[in-house]
Amino acid sequence: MGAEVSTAETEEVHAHDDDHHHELPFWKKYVFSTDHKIIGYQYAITALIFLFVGFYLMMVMRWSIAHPDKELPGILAAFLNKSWLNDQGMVTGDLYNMFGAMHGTIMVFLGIVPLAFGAFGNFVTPLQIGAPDMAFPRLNMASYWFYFLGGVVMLASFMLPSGAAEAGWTMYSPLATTAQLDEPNLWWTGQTFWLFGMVFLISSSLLGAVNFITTIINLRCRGMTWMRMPFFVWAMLVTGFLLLLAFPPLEVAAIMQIMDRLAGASFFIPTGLNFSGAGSVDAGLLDVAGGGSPLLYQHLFWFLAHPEVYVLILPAIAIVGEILPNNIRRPVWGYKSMVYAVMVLGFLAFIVWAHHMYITGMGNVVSTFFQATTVIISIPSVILLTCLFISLWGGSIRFTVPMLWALAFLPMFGIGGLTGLPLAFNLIDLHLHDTYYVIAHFHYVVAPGTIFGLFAGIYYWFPKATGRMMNNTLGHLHFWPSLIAMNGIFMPMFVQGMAGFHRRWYDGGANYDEITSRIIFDEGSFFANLFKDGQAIEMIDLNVFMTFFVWVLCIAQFPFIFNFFYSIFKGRKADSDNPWRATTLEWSAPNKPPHGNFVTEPVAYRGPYEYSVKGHATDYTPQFERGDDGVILGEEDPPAAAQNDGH
Amino acid sequence: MEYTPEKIQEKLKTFWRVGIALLACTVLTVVVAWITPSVAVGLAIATFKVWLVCWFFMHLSNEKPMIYKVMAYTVFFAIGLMFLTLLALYDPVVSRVAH
Amino acid sequence: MQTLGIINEMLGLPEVASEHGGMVDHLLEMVHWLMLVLLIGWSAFFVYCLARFRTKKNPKADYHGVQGHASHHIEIAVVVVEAVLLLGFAFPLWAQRSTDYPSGPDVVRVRAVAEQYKWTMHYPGPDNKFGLSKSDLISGGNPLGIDWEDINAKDDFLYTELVLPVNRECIVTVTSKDVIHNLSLHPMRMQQDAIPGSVSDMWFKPISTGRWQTICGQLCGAGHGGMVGYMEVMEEKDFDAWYKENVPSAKEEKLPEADPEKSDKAS
Amino acid sequence: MQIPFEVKPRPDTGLWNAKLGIWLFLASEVMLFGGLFSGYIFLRMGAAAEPDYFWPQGTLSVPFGFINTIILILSSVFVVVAWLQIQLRNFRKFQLWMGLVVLCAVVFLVNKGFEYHAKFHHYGIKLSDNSIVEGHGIDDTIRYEGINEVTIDVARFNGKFLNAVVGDPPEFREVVDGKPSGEAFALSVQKVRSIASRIDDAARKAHKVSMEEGSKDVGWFPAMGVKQLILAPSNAFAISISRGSLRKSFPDGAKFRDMSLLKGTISDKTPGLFLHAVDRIDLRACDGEKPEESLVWKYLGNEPPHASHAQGHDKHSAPSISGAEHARRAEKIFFDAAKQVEEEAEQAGEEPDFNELRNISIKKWENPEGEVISSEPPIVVPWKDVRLYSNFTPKWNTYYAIYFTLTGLHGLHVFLGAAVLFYFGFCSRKFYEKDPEHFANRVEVGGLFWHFVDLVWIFLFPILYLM
Repeated sequence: MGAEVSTAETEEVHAHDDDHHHELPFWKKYVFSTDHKIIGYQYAITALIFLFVGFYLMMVMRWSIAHPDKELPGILAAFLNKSWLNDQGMVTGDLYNMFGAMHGTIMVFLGIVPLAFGAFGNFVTPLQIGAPDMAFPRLNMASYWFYFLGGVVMLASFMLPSGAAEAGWTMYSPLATTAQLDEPNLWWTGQTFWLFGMVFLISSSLLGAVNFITTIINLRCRGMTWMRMPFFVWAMLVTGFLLLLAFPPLEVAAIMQIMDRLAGASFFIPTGLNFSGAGSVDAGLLDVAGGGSPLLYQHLFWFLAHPEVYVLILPAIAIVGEILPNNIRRPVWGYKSMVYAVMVLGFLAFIVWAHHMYITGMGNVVSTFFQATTVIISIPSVILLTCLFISLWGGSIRFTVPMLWALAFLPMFGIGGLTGLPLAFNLIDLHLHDTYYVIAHFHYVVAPGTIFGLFAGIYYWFPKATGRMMNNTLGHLHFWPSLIAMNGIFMPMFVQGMAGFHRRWYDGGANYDEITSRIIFDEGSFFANLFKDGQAIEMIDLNVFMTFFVWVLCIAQFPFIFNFFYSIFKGRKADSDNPWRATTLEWSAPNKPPHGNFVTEPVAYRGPYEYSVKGHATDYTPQFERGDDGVILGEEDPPAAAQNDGH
Repeated sequence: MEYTPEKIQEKLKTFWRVGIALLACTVLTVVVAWITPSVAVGLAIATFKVWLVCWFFMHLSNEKPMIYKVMAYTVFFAIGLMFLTLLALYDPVVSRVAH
Repeated sequence: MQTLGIINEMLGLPEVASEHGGMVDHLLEMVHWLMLVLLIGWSAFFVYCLARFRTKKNPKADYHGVQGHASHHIEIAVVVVEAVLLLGFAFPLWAQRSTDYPSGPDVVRVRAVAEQYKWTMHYPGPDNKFGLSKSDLISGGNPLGIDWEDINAKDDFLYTELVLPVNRECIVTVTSKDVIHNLSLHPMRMQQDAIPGSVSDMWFKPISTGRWQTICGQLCGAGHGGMVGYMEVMEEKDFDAWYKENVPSAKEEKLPEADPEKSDKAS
Repeated sequence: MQIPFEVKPRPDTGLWNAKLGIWLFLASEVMLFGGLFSGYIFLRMGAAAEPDYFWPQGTLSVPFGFINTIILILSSVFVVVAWLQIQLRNFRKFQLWMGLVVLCAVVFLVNKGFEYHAKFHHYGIKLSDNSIVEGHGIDDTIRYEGINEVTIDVARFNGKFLNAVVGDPPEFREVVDGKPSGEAFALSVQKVRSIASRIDDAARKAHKVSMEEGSKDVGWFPAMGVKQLILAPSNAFAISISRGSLRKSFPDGAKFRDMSLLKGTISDKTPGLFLHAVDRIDLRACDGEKPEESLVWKYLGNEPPHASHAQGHDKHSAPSISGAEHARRAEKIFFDAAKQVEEEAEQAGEEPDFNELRNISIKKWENPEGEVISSEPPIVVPWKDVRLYSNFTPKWNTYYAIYFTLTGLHGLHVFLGAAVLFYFGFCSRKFYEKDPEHFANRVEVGGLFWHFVDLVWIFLFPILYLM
């Protein structure tokens, strides 16, 4: 029985589908749905909206960095409270800090994690393991609504008189504890809202993680042994564990900071804090007991926030790991080493956190330990990337739009990963910490890295979710400018960072003229003539260059937005349930999978990436294509020969 | 797992015995704390009590390998969090001052 | 070494002005070379594959792909290089930073105290001992809350800039009055968080004179971007002259009781 | 659609979904409480390094904690017994045991409530020399007189300070260029808004005119608006308010939480913070070598000069002797003991160690005749010598902060766990009859959670109550 046959079969059944199920009311079907696919779409839409909100915040910040002495353009100023600008309509330090903090928070906790883990995880995981739904559908719905609530709280904080939180996305105490203390009601401050928002988001992630892990462990279909799971599922399993165990300490930190702010405790406040009055707090000694430790917060925070980095990146690697073999028409190289690498990564991610704290002054033992683990964790990352690169060899590469994003992900993530290496070394970090070098490093990992992976995923699974393909030309129009703009934004940051530009300067360094006015291209040189009428180009001029590309990146997203909505309704219909000729189980379900996902009970007969198997009629042998029928639940991998010679 | 009435009666006895052991340990903790405020002894007794609860009440004496794996992984990191954080407190270039 | 250093120069690394900074730069350039080699290797392989194995050129994919063990060797090589960098450079260098503190009368000591949004430098005077400071003594006239009654405080003085002599070991003790700040000295390749409630030392030996801006490297509020400080490294004799000039004058020292109001004005 | 392995275990893992799920959830709970314990250790170790701060050991009532431990352990036994009754398909007995579990939870929480209540009504004052007095019956009324200028923050003004005014609130006039001008008006939030918008409009007009004329002298932007208003009352007035509800108090003024700043002087009638019954003195962190020079002795026994202070605290003091007499007795006993320590040390040839003596409960003091001084002296601490005062809430020190956080979070778990178990016990009959095996699974899951709640307490009891 070939894939084509099963496709025809499923379509036939699909037609009857609506008769079997009684129609649920709209709000139950699309709003308070327990169906993992609908919840996935909800996550996707909400997260995409938040990604654009985060992007907008970044545009305002980049404007302020590049043109600290110019009025914010009306198109950006239109969306914000005018009273946050100064009397010339320029961005203030307060506004910059607020947007900086919320950009980080929104991008990480409301944008990327929900899109990567919430949306793709929810939509793809049960389909790929042949499960009818998640293990706990109602819990799944609860996670989404906790997330939604968290997002609402975060957004609502912009409406408060104090504005949103403004102590950096890391919310280091004592700044975060003492910020906005001049409000009459401390409950109604952005800082407090941030903390409560985080408690909701963390609860959402915890429930989600429990659900994912249970689903993956317990709901795999017949024949879906561990080593037959697609790499995506493995990555979701590890990501689930990262969320499950790393988030609670941050929840603790958030609760403690809430106690500090609202109950007057001093968990993170040392004795004798004395404000000169330049800050927002009244001058003089702070009226608290003291005796706490600001470092405790940092430990609890980074215990989450380092694994969080892998939560951000693993789903993207996993998506690329699905798209790559499909478009090179051969199995991914070193599947097993990738699985082990991702497990090692999941383990090590928990014990490297203090490398974010080298500058707090660290003793020899601790520093040695964390430097060593940090360097060691680069090895599984290198293995993952190398396996993906080597997979290309011997393939027959199709340059579809999802493949373009996936391919671009590889070098971008490579740059991001490699530039993490110097930061692992304590002494070098003392020079580079909190400079733009670090900003460039982690943005290469998550912006051109993860976000490219997520775009790849959207283009790839779009036909499964909607039954229609996204437009190819618009896809190219989206991809190429995005690729160029991303590099235009982040590449110069390495240079700035090495030169000593620090992050979180709302004026882009105008005050630090000694550092920022260093000349890169002399007066009258080629580039000087080209860009600045012959005047020497200084380090600080790179800010203008980068901000230009931010606008390019912004414009490059319009084809995507249009394409997304246009294709849902008017896109070209997918030619079958398996338009990419892929091998994993989700492609055996009908497009727009019904409640319960599969028409016939799915069975996995072989490994996930059996492309170009010798002697097979087509160049792909799906997992669900009937073969050696001896597989039963829980049986170990049949020998490779049995897998390949099924036909 | 099949639960025959005999097995259940047996279990019932075990549970009550464990309960009594727990109560005894609680008394012991208080007595020991009264004699010497030793943190180590107090925590040792508490750990033993926790083991009793886990082993018998939470059926860890007879659980599936998957659960053991998950919990071992978790406990390892929980201890790692406490130990490494403490290590960072004790091994600092930073020193705490009396303002 | 000079030729290897070109990668740092291209990336815009500022000149180094401390003794250990050279080693930091050296480590940095080695890591960057490693990264560059890997990046070029990967990219070359990547581009070659994309060209060589595109569908048009290679319509039939190969199930097995790469058969050799080249990747293993490369991975092992990377591990070895990383291990060398770690064991050979990073560990010993930090051990030196964190344990081998210089001592003796020649060591220059400064307390750098941060607040929103400025730095105040507290020099111990000729006795090389800092006077006590208490947060409840802080007032407009006594920004660090120094207990001027304290015997060690008699010869202390405050200054707005970090002034250091060249070629002498310096220990800068960093702390903060309010929130976390960070004293970032890029020419010295040094950065240290100023954490309220804690004091943290950093030490280095300036090897060239000059005047630089110091950066606050940790978000400390709305005025963070403007928290510019200055650091000046002087010739030793200039420094000694400057030091003497700033110590509360010899006359006052001979007085039975130093007037706190007057020593206060040293700042 | 049926989710597989909801009831029967999956053959290869041997687990049904909810069992795996609850263990994963417990794993995250382990990390949650692990993080809190880590915070506890960090704070306690940090406190040990802090010279003027002592980890308050043994301040909680051990019998209370002991009883609660027993109750939780019993409930843990009951819950497994209840689960076994379900395995025997004996729903009535199951309900009985489950009822006992829920009862235990309620008793536990009520106990906790009493404990919290006691802490909320016990106060501590930290004096400026770091000595500490603890006791009952606080009065932190502070009175400002001769208030003749009020600065208010337009955006934040909430009018609360008017409630504190002694007598009728006066009328106010705006202060322009240092002089009161315009009509007198009764102050309210609306009034402030209208004044602000009037000034705002004027500025806008001036700006418009200046723009038309081409000069840029008058800058205006919607954001600027009016930030502060200075007002003068028609006649100087006085306020009387609890110091704790002020944002900040200065010798020459009071700042309210809405940033309203009232300029006046502290009345002689409220010279300081009054604690009616001091039951413990802690001089361990006291500055200076000699505990007998502490400020505590200077202020102990002082009676407040105004009547309002003494009201309602009669039960704490025997009416026969005055506060000063209590204080004199307490002092004498303290110095006698100090002398004894000194003599003993001299005989042994060692340095005298006053540390034990410095942390002492007044209730336990006996005079040489063996008579127990059970009544507690009052104290009035002048505001300038109050460093911190609070009831025993998270604000008082990091110990109470972690105590309330840990037990509060644990209490929340008890509450939620009990609610779920109550639901199983008394609202799930139908579900049990439909699918008893599935129901037994649910009970097992609920029980696992309950055991976890119990074992968290097993750690909390020694680290908070005993050590």
